[in-house]
Amino acid sequence: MGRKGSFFWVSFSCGIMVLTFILLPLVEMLTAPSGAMLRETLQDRNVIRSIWLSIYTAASAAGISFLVGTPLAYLLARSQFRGKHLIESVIDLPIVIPHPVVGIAILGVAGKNHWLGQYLHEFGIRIMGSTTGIITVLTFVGMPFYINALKAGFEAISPRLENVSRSLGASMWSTFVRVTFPLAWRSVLVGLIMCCARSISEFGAVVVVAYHPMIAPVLIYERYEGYGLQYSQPVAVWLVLVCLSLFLALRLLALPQKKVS
Amino acid sequence: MGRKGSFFWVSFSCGIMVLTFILLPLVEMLTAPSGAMLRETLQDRNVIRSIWLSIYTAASAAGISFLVGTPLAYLLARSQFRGKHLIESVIDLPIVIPHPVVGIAILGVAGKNHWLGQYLHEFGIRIMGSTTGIITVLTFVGMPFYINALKAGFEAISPRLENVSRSLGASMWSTFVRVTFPLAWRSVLVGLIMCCARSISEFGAVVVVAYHPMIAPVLIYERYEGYGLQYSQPVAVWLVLVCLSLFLALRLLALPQKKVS
Amino acid sequence: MIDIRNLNVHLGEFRLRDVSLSIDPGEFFVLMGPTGAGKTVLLEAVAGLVPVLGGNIFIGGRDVTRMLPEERGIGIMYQDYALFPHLRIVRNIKYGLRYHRLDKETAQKRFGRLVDDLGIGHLLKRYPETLSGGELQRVALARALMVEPGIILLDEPLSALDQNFREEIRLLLKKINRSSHITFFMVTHDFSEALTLATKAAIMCEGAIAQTGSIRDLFSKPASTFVASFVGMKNVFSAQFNGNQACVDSLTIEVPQPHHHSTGYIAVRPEDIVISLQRFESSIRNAFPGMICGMIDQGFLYEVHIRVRAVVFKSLVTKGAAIDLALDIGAGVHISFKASAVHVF
Amino acid sequence: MIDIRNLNVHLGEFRLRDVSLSIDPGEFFVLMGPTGAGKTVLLEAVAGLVPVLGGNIFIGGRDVTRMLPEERGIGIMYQDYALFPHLRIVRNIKYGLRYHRLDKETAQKRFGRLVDDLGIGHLLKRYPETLSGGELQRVALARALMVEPGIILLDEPLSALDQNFREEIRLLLKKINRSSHITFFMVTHDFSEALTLATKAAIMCEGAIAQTGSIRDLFSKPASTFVASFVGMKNVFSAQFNGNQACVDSLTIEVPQPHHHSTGYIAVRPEDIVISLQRFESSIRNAFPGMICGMIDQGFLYEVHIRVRAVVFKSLVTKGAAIDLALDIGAGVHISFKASAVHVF
Repeated sequence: MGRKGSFFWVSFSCGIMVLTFILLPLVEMLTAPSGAMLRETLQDRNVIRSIWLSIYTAASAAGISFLVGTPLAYLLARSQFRGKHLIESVIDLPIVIPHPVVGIAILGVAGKNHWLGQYLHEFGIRIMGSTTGIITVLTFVGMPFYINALKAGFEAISPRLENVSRSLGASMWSTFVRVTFPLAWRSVLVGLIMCCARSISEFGAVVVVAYHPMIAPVLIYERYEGYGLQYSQPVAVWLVLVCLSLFLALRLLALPQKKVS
Repeated sequence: MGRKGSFFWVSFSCGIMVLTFILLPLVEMLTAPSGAMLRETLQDRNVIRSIWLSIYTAASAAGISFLVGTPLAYLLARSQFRGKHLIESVIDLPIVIPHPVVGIAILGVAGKNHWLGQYLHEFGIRIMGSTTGIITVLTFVGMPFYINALKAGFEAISPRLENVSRSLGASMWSTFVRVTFPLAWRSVLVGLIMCCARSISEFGAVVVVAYHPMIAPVLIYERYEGYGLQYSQPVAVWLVLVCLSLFLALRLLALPQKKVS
Repeated sequence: MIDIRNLNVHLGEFRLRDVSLSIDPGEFFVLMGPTGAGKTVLLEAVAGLVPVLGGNIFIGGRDVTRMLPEERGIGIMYQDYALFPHLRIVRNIKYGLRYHRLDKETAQKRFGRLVDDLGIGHLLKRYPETLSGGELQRVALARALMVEPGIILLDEPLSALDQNFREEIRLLLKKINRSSHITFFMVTHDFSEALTLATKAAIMCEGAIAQTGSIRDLFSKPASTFVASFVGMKNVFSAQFNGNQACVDSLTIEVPQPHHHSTGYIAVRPEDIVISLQRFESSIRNAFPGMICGMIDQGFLYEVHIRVRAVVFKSLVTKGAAIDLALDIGAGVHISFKASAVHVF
Repeated sequence: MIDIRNLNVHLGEFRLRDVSLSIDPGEFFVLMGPTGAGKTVLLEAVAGLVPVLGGNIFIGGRDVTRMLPEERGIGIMYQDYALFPHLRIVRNIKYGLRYHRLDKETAQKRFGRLVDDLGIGHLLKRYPETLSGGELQRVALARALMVEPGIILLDEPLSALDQNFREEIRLLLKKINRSSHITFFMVTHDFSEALTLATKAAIMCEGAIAQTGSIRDLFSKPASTFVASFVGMKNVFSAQFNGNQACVDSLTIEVPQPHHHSTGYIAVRPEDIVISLQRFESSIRNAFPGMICGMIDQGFLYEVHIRVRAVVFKSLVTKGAAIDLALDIGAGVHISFKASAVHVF
C-alpha cells in the first residue's frame, strides 16, 4: 500500500499497548533492585539452594518426560487409530487443571488412604514435602509440552526414510536410533526446554505438595508474604533470568527450524 | 506390518504409563468426594462466590484480550517486518515467567512508589487486593494464548480474499468486518477459550496480587492449608468440572477445523 | 489506460526492476514469464496491494501510485478465484455494490444481465465450496464486472481449471473484452494461452520486462535468447553471419535474410525440423546428417536430440512416427529445415 | 518371484480389493493407474509397510505376509529418493551393509563397482541436500543395490525428475534390470513411461487390477473402456457390430475384423485421425464430414474435437498445422482414419 489506512494505525496502537503492558512490569522489576542487592542476594545460601532446587527438579521432570514421553510421542506421530484424539486430549489435560488442584489430585493418590500411597510408602517413597513430590508435580504439568513438541517433530520426518531403512534390513529399533532420533534431536531439545520452562515457573501445584524443600517460586512467595515486595524482587530477578535464558535457547533453536520447513 | 515388533510394545507401555500418571490422580480426585459432599459444597456461599469470581475474572481477561489482542494478532499475521520475531517473543514472555513473579512484577508498577501506580491511584484504580488486580494478572498470563491462536487463524485466511474485497471498493475496516472477521470467528472462539482456560487455572500470580477477593484456586488452597485434603477436594472437583467443560468446548471447536484445512 | 513508469518493488525475495509498460484502453494485455519472474507482484502493484519503492503508476492519466486499493477502481481475479466462502453466490456477486453509487434498478438490471450472460442463474443460492472450477471462475468474473471497473487484472485465471473449462472461460474472456470497454491485464506462465487471447503482450524475466509487442512479434521475432527459448524456439545458437549464411560452429546454415551484424543468434522451432532416414532431395536448403543422442518423452511426442558434428538440434516427432522410423538413441538420421524457418536476431 | 493372491488392504481412504498379481523373476513389471488407484499402497504391502487385511504375498515361494519389512529382502525406492539427510552419500550407500553378513572385501568391491557404474564417485563426501535430482536418484539406486535385494520396488521413480534426467535414469534402470537378476516392480501413473521400460505391466483402477499383460497388449488391446482411455484411446464408443462394420449412433465405421458379440466398444487413437479441409480420395475407408466444436491447447498440439452428427471425435494436430489449415471452432472439416486403426473390444 502506498498509504497506511486508519485500520493500520488502530492495530498499531493496540500492539504498542500490549507490548507496554507485558514489558513495563517485567522491565521495572528487573531494574528495580540495585546491583548491590542482587549481588547480596546471590550470597544468601537459601536463595542459591532454592534456585538450584528449581533447576534440578525442572530438569528431572524434563528427563522423565524424555524417557517416557519420547516413545509415546513417536507412537502418536506415526499411528492412526480410533480414539487417538481422545488420548491426545488426555495428554493435554494437565494444561487446563488449576494449579493447586494438580497438587491436591497428586496428594490424593499419594496419601496413606490410597492403595498407591501405601504401596509407595512401603518402598520408602514420600511425595508430600519431598523433592520426589516436587518432581512428580512438575512432570505432571511439564510433560504435555514435551510430548506435543516432539510429536510435531516426529510428524515432520518422512516415514519413507524409516521404510527405506527397514527395507535395507534395519529393525525398528535400529531405524529409530540411526534415522529417526538423529533427525528429531532439535525437536527433542525444543520439547525439553518447553517442559523445563513450564515446570520451573510452576508454583501453585508445588506449594500444595511441598512447601519445603523450597523451590525458587515458593521462596519468592514466602519472602513477599513475610517481608514485602522489595525483599522478594531480587530473588525474582534471578529466577526470571534463568527462565529467560531457557526461553532464549528455545527461540534460537525453534526459529531456524521453521525457516527450513 | 503383519506383526508388531518389540519397539511397538515398548512405546505402547510408555503410553499406558503416561495416561495412567495423568488420569489416575484426576479420576481419583473427581470420584473421592461423595455426592452429598459435592451438593453440600454447592450450598456454601463462599464456594459459589469464588467460582463465579474465577469465571468472571477469566472472562474479563478474555474480553480485554479480545479488544486489544485482535488487532495485534491481525497485524502480526499480515505484516512482515524486521523484528517481528522479537515482538512475537515478547508476547510469549508471560508464558515462561514464574507465576508468583508475574504478581510481583505487576505489583511493582502498581504500587505507590511507581509513577504508574500513583497515576492509577489518582483515578481510584486499585490493583492490590481487588478484582481489577485479579483481572490485570489474568490478562497478563492469558493474552499470549489468545493472540497466538488468533494469529494462526488469521494466517489461514487468504489475503487474496481481502485484496479482492478492496478491489471491489471496500475499505480495510469494511473488509475486516465483512470478510476477515466472519472467516476467523472460530479462531477467535478457540483463542478466547484458551485464554479463559489458562487464566482460570492461575494461582501463583493471583495469590500475590489479591488473596481477597478469593478466586476458586485461592479458596481451594486456603481450605487445603486450613482444613486438609478432604475439605479442599469438593471445591476442587467443581472447579475442575468448569475447566473441563471449557477444555471440551475447545476440543470440539478446534478439531473440525483441523479436518478442513 | 495503464502507464507504468520505472516501477521498483522489493517484496521478500521478489523484486521488480525499472518496469515500464504502457497498455491502451480496451486492450487484452498478457504478461508472460517463468514462475518467479515477478508477474503477480507487478499485477498487485498496479492494484495497490504491495508497497512501491520507486516509480509511478498512472491509470487513465491519473497518478495512482499513492492511492489505496479501494480508490483505484481496478478489479482483480485470482487463479484460486478467491470467492468469499462464507457468502452465497448472490452475495458474492453483489459484494462491491454498496461502495458504488448505483440506483437499485440499474444494479438489478446489471446483475440480471451478468447472470444471464455467464449462465450462473442456477448457482445463486449456493455457497462457493459446492461449485466446480469453471463455475467459480464465472462467478468471480461476475463479481468483478458487477462494479464495472475500468481495468480487470487476471492472475493466471486459467491455470487451476481443467482443459475443458479453460477453452470455455477463454472464449468468455475474449467476448467480454470485445463487447465492453474494459482493459484486461492478464498474467500467465503459459505461452500458448497468450496466443489465443492477447492483443499485446510482454515477457518478463527476473523482475524486468524482457520484450514487449504484439503476440506475433514475440513469437516470430524474439529479441533475446531468453525470449526465444520461452516462446518455444528450443534450437537457439550463437552464429557468425556472412550474407545469407550463418556459421554455427562448423555448420553453415542458410538464413532468410542477411543480418546487420556479423555475430548474433539464430533460432529454429523444433517442430520445423524434419527427421528422415534418407537424405531428402528437395528444395530444402538446410539438410545435415546426424546421430540421435537423446529422446525425451513428452506424452504424445518425442523430443529427439540429434547431434550434427558438435551441434545438438532438437526436433519434435510423434510417437507413431518414432516407431515407424525405428528412431532410437545412436541411430543415424538426416535432419532438414527450410531457410525460412530460421529466425535471426 | 512375487505372487500376490487375493490381497485386501484398508488404509485410510485407500483400499485394495482382491488384488492378484504374478511377477516372474528378473521381470521389469510396471503397475500403472491414475492417482489414487492404490498403486503405492500395493507396493508398500509387498514391502510389508502397511497392514494386510486378507490374502497372501509369496516371494520366491515363501509366504511373507506376516513377516517384518526387514526380513523380506526387498529394496524400495521412492520418488522423493528418501536419502537420509543427516548422512553423507557414502554412509547412505553403505547404510544397509551391517544387516547383511558380508565380508569387508566383497562389500568394498561391490561398493566400488556400483559407484563406478552409476558415476557417483565425486559425490561420496557430500550431503544429500547439495545434490541434484538425477544424482539423488542414482545414489538411492546405489543404496538399494548395495544389499543385493531380490526385488526392487520403485514408486514413481522418475516423476520428480526433469525431462533430461528421466531419460538417463530410465536407461540406467533398463541396463541394471538386464544385467542383474533383480526383479523390478515399478509404479507410475504415466503410460508413456511404461512403454519404454516394462516387460510386463498391469493397470489398476480404484484398488483393483483392471488388466494385466504385455505392454503391447495393453496398448493395442485394452479390455475395458477404462483401460482404453487410460492408454490414450480418447475416442471410445459403444457400438453395434455387423460383420466388418460397427454402428456408432448413426455412423457406420469399418473395423479390421468381425466382433464375436453383436455389441461392444470401438476405440481410435486421436493421433490416428487425420483432419483435412477437403475430402480425401484415398484407400481410407472411414471418412466423415464434421464441424469443429472444441480446441484444447496442449502445448505443441491442439486436441481438436470434431462433431460428426451426434458423435464427437478427438484428433491431435500440431499448432503449425492448425494455423495452416486455419482451424477454428465452428469450421467445417473432414476427418478420416484407417479401418486398421480401429480397436474393437
